[in-house]
Amino acid sequence: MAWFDNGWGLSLIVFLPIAGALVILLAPKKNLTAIKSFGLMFTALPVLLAAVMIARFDYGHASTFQFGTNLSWIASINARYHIGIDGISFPLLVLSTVLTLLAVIYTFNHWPEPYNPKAFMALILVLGTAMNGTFVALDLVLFFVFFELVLLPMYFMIGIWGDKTMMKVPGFKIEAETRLYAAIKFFVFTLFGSAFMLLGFLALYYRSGDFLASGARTFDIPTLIDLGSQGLFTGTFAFLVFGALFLGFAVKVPMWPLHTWLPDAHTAAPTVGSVLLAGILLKLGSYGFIRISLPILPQEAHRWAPAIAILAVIGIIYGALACLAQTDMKRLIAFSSVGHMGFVMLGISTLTVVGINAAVIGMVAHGLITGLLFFVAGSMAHRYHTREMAKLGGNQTLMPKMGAILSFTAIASLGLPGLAGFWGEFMSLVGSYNPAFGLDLGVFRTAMVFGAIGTVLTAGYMLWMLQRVNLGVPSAEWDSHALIDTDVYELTAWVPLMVLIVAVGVFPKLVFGATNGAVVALVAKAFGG
Amino acid sequence: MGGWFSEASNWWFLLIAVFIAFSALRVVTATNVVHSALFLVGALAGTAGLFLLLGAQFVAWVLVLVYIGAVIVLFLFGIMITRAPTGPKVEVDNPRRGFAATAAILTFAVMVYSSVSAFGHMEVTTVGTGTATDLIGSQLMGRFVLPFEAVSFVLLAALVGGVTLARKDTARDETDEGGTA
Amino acid sequence: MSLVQFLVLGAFMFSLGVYGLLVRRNAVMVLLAIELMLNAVNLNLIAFEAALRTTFAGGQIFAIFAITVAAAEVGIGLAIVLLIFRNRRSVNVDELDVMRW
Amino acid sequence: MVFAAEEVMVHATDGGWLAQWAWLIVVAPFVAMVAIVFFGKRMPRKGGEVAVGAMGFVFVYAAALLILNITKGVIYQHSIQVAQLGNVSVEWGWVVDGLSTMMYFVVGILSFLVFTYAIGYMKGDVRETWFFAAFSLFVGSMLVLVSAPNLIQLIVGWEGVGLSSYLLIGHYWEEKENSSAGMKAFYTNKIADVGLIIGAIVLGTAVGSFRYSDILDAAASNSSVLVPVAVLGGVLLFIGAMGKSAQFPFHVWLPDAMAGPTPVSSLMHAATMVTAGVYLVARMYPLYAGMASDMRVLIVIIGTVTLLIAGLLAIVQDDLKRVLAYSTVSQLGYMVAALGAGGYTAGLFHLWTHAFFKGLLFLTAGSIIHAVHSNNMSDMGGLRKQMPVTFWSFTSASLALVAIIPFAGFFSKDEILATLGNNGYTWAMWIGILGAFITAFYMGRAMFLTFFGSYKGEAHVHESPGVMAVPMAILAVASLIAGWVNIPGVYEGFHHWVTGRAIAFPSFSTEGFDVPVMLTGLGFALAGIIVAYFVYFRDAETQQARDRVRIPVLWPLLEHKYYLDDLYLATLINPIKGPIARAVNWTNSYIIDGIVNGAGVVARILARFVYGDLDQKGIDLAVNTAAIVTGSAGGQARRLQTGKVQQYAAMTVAGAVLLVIAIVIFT
Amino acid sequence: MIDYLALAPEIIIAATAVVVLLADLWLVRKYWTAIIAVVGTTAAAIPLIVMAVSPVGDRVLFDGSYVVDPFALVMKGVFLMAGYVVLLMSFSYVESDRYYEGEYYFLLLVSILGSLVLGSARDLIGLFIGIELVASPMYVLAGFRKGDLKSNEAALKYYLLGVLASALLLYGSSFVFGLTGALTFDGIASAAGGLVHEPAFVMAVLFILAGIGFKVSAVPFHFWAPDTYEGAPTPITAYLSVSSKAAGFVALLAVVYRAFGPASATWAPVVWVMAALSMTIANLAALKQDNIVRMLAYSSISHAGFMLVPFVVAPYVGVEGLGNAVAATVTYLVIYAFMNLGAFALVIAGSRKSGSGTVDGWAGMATYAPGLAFLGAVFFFGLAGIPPLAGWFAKFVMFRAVLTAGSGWAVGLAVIAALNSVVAIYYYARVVKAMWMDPVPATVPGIEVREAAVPVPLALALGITAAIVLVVGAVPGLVTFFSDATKVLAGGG
Repeated sequence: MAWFDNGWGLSLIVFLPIAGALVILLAPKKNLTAIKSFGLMFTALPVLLAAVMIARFDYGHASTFQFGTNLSWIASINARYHIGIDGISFPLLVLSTVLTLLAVIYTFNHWPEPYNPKAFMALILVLGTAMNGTFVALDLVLFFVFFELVLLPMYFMIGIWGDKTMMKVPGFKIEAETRLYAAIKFFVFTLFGSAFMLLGFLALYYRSGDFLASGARTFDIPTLIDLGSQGLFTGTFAFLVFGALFLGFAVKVPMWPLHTWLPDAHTAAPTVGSVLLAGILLKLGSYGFIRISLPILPQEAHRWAPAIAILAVIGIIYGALACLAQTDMKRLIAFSSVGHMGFVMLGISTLTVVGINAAVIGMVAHGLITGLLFFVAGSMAHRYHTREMAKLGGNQTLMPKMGAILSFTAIASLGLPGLAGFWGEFMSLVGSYNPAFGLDLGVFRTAMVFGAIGTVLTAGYMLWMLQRVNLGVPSAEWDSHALIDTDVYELTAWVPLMVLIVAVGVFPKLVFGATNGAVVALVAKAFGG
Repeated sequence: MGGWFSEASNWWFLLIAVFIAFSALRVVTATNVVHSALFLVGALAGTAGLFLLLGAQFVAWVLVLVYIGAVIVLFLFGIMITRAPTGPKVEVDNPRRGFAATAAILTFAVMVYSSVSAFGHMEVTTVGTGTATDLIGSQLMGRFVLPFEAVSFVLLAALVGGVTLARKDTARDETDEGGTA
Repeated sequence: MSLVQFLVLGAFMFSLGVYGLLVRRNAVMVLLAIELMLNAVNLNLIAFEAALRTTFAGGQIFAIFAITVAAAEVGIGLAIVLLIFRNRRSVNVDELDVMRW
Repeated sequence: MVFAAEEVMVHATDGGWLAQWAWLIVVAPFVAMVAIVFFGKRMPRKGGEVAVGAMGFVFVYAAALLILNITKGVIYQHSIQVAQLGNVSVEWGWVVDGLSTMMYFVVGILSFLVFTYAIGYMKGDVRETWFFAAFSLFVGSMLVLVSAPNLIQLIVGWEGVGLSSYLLIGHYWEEKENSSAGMKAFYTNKIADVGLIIGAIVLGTAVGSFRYSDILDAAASNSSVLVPVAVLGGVLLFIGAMGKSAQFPFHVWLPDAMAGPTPVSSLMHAATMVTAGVYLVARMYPLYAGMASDMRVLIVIIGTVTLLIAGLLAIVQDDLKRVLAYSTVSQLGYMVAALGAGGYTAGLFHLWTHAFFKGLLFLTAGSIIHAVHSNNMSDMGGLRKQMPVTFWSFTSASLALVAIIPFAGFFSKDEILATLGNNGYTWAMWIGILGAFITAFYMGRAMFLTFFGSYKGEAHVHESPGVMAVPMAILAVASLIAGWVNIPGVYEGFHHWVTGRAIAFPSFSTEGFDVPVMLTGLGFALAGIIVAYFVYFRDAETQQARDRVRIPVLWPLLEHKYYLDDLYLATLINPIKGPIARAVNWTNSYIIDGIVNGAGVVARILARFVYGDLDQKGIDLAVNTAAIVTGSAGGQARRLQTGKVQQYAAMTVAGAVLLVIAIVIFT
Repeated sequence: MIDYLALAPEIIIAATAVVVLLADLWLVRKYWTAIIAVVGTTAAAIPLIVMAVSPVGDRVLFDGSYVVDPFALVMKGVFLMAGYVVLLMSFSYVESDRYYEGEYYFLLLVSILGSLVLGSARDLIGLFIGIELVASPMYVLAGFRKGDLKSNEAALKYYLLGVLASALLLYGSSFVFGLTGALTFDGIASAAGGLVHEPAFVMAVLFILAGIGFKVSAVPFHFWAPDTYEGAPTPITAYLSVSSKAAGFVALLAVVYRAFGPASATWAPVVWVMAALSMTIANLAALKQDNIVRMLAYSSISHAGFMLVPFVVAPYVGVEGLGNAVAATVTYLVIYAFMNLGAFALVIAGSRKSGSGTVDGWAGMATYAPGLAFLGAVFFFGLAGIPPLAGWFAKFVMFRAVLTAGSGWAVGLAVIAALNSVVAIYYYARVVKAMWMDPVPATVPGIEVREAAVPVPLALALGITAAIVLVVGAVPGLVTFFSDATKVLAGGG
């Protein structure tokens, strides 16, 4: 299995999907079976490979990058094809492979309008490559490319298959189709952030030259981490660089107040789009913080941490309140992401082992739970042809299975102990109770209290949503409709998620087992334990 | 300054310069196209004179031949063909005269200022020590042969292009004619 | 003779050329103004040559090229003017604003 | 393989296989739940039988554990590490010691009986299967809570019971009120849980471990790390306890919780779940007894206030279940007050007895409601003939609640009063005694209005089927004898059961009979009944004279004391059941409830502001405005392109020249 | 003795031009002229390759006034490929309308010849002649749609401003000559150091920059571009926006780095201003365009701005930095060239099918021409610089080069560039959005037009450019391999 451990395994996981996309583009437009089977094949294989990795991963040395390789890519700028996974990126990689597969399965009988399986499937696969790639990239340029590669497919997904209803664009006279507004908004926001992120990367690249013995500049993340952990990047330079990276990642997370693209994008996107958007794409930002910002610029991370914590908490409360104001089920779920990612960022901002572990498991949990929520919301909208909670209600009676799954997920989403969502929230609170040495206790403990209050509000809107959607007596207008309960594709896509939610909740070591070692090393290296 | 007038050549220069300046001014102010064309001839001729004064006989004659011999004729043809209107000044100039003047004066100021600051001290050597034409010839055929050949292509292109554009198309272009004017 | 006097004269011609280029309505007149500008350059070149006397007579050579090219340009210019006149029955540069913004 | 859970045997004072396999009783209900979810629909009893089976197992095993504890005494604690974050360790495990065995037994026996009862009660219900699944989920969570060796697992169970309570209160979610009641319960608890969670974090972080054993060790050994946060942590945990145990002002959710099916009210909102708070305080007792002792007075105050207010509220309710609900709150107040006063045993003892008789009271109430199809006492009356079993069970339970010797309640309540008195909370003792009177009064009222006088309802009344009657009968007996396990001077077993704990703490020997207190308490209780008799029984009597002879004992006495009647009415009853009670009720529904509901409304309004104004009109608008500005700037930019070639030329020349000037000047 | 191999490409192209002209007189089948032109262009590439692999280093001719170094080789290669693609695009376009095919290809070849000359010219005369050679055929070709008023107007505007630019260039050159007494760049460079603060020198340099700035259409010398692009035949527009712009940049690179290298303090600030203005103004103006060609015109102006960005580091960095700057501009130029050619080829194809050249006219093209719609995404998002399309790397090296200099000015310009690259998304995405997400308008022609196959040469042009855009995006090394060679221009290794 040497070939497997020396980069081929990872490379396959990353590039199989996009290869599949090409194959599908060649496949005849009419031949639905071919498209389906190719899609399935090229997303299932990565999952299998990931499974092999779960078996072969050296958990004892979770902090070292494994299954990696380091080849020349763009010689003239010393950008290399350097990939590898450690305990932090590993769970996220697995999550992204799995979610992509499930998304493909779900699509099989949920082709969004306009009907064009070929293009849609291809886009999902391209997304798969982009997401997997971001998690394995160990070179800033490589990371940047994958990070940006996400944009196009998502732009088209939202723009072509998105929500066709008209909406009043705040500030403009005109009305626009939601999908178009959301698509370009998502695009421009992310690009705005990543443009500055790129400047930050380049700044690091140049500064690295001053410190490396060879004098050769590098985009290599591990090398930069070594430099950073020696405290070499300092002063205004480092401050600005961190700011640039912050812009790039914070938009993606998204952190308040850069979040406004999120509700529109999530709401407008087709179901699968929302699932992947919420499930994986948001994680790219927070992952960037953990993988790049923190270890490379520890002092700056320390300087910025309180600000991040405050923004995170604002996000938690703010997102929850915004949810309470929603009448659109999907939009409510979308806004809930703001809050949940707020907990993730709160965990990161503590710069502690507990906090960062919490952030990672928070990401995984949010990926599973919110992904599932969007699945269910999508299927319901698919059946009811509306997402207005006022119109719904009594879903539990009309579609018991669907209702039960929705309830389960919503309850998981409000962070019920024993389910995946709890650990991220609880542990990030634990982390923020005693943050890294030297951080202002006042700020972080206040943050903890507000975060805890946030959990109450979360419970508030989630149960409220259940009451409005699931409970009560169904309105008469549905009598005429023949509402079929969950079909086999949906269950195939959802049951694994539910199982994982419970599994991670009951046995969090599934994630912590991998992350802890890496996080401990990271914190020890960057912040001296 | 006194010394300046002591040189005979300066008087020649003054004479020609005034003539050039006047005709140049008329070129851009005359209301009649033909007039301004003829004034251009004057300006060019004056310039040729200065060339002689500066001992560039070859170039001087080139100027005379090429311009007064060819270009101006071309111009006059052009003027005739286009029957360009002649009449009160308002017709001839566009209303942006003020702005144009400012731009021109600015340009002039900049040029003069920099010329003086850079070459205030320099003298030009005059006739007698003129450049031998054979030097020019050898240079053109030697070091500058490539531009020389290239220019021939410029001229060829200009010729072909000019003909293509200017020539009145055959019947197949009726629509073009129809679609305009 | 000092070099400056020629340069000033050249500058004067050039500026007049600029003025003409900017204000003349009649395309042909605009071309005339341009000739004026190019001519000014020639004067400069010859004057510099006279001041420097380079071994390769750079100024004069350059002037010759300038003249030749200028001639070619005029040819093209007039052809375009002719074309426009044929299509519009007018050579008023000012009216040519079909395309803007 | 890293995913293998590492076992951490904290310390095991014997226990043998019985203790080592005790985790089975925690898992059994969950297994049952899963089984019911998947196969329940296809079973004859819709999964009920599975649930009952599981509960039977739990009961038997718990009983075995209890016996083990009684006979040999067991202190066993087993933890399994399921996650390691730096120095924070997350563990699942189970504790088998005095306190937990007692709780296991209470949960076990009541679950078994109530489930059996529910088989009959829920027969033909809209969602029988769903009901039993959720109900099993509750028992499981409750056992997780009770068996927890650390605060994290406690929180897990804690929220778990909260969830199942939400699900079951909202069981009939077709009506919005019911689902709202469920949400209200969940929110109220969730808010209190903020305290619990933060408290857990505070203590756990200070000690460096979330295990009770470590925290309590630190508390007992006065460790310096714990000192600074002990009181804070104690208060925070207690806030959590207040929520779950419906202490003032968090009690508001419990009465609404009666929207759920009666077995739910019986098992969760009377016998077990609501006592979780009490259990928590008892579990953390060494902390409260030692370092955090400064705050115990607070606990006492909360407890007494609660018992008084809730008691008064119980008087004016017409809904039988609400009477019982408020009574539950009031009784929980007794327990809390007792614990606060240092009556570790007393509090737990009352928990124990209360579980039986209050559970039974709800079962009987259920059986009545089942028969009458109404919760309101105004629709009942004179049921004792048609429903003898119910009647006698109710009587037995009521007497226990009212604390009439020799019924169970008498011993526990008396011990509480004694404890309060002997530990210097005399004022609290008197409130307790007053509470005893109130208790007696409203129970009497309930009794008379329900079983005496004439039947006022429409539905055809019938005794409940055996499957319901038998559990009631069993519990009726229990309500009588449950108190005998801790008779001062006679047999003080209970005290020894529950004090068998891993951590040594200042143990309070059970209080001996404090005769005056006992008599006073008893007296007030009787007084309460008598007053109730005069007020309500006579009301009934005026309509049905023959009812009078049914109480020959009291009859002449009452007849002679008749002239006191107006006096009672004027001086005692009317004020109490009139202004005061109504005032309290008003305060409750308009101030405290108002705050709770108000909070919701405020949140809603705030939300609308945040979303509508801040998010949409604020941030989004800002962003889009930027876009608009850019766009219009574009509009301006292209105005440069006038289409006039000479203007282009002019700008070109000007550009060049101006640049020259600029550079010449600036460099 | 003249090294004819060094001049072979120019000679071949020149010969081809003449042959085309003659062939036009005799041949009846006019398209043969096109084929001859294509063959000639291809043939001209052979000596380039020979020289590239030959051990002989730089070939210096005519006392250093004409140099064939790696820079020249690479740029000539680019010119030939660009010209090749333009020829392919012209094929069907010229056929479709009534054109003087022979003259058309002749003039095009002459212009290509001019760009080849520019690639090697290292003295002022060569520079001037080269520029004129590139430009004067274009004056004619811009007006080649003789019946079309727009075309006439385009020609005149281009001509007048072009001549003005030449005049400025000449005037500046004359002063440079007067100040340094030299015509070759190296000769000028040796004297330039001492002249940095000489007003006359400043004027001369800036007039030359203005003259060249016109060719690269950088603000404020860009005004001709939108109108001419819109009016001229589309293949010519493509040529103007790519080859002629590239020629301008080659001239600019050679002049500022070779001739005025020591005087970077003089021109760097000017370039800073030009870059900032070009990016910003052009981007803003592009937001409001409905005509796709006109939008592309503004886009090409803003790209010129991006390409100018690396120049500003010159005063702050050493040879390596300069080399990076050159390489960055060249890299950008090459990638931009193919993206833009592709875009224009797409415009030709798209306009045929949709019968419209406006954004709204292209709405819903994905429904009847998915292939074109896909290419549209490739080219327009490529121009926007979104990975994985080649454009990202162009932007990337640009940022990389400008950040070499730690100076605040450079960083400031980088930030401006970053913001502009975000603004640019709006108008690029607008076209793609129209093609993919909007309903088909009523104006589209009938099925037979819509579904008509794209002519083979055009398809070939589209294929080549698209392939390059996609591959280079994934493997940028393909470009850097060449662009790194051009560092020599900065005097570096």
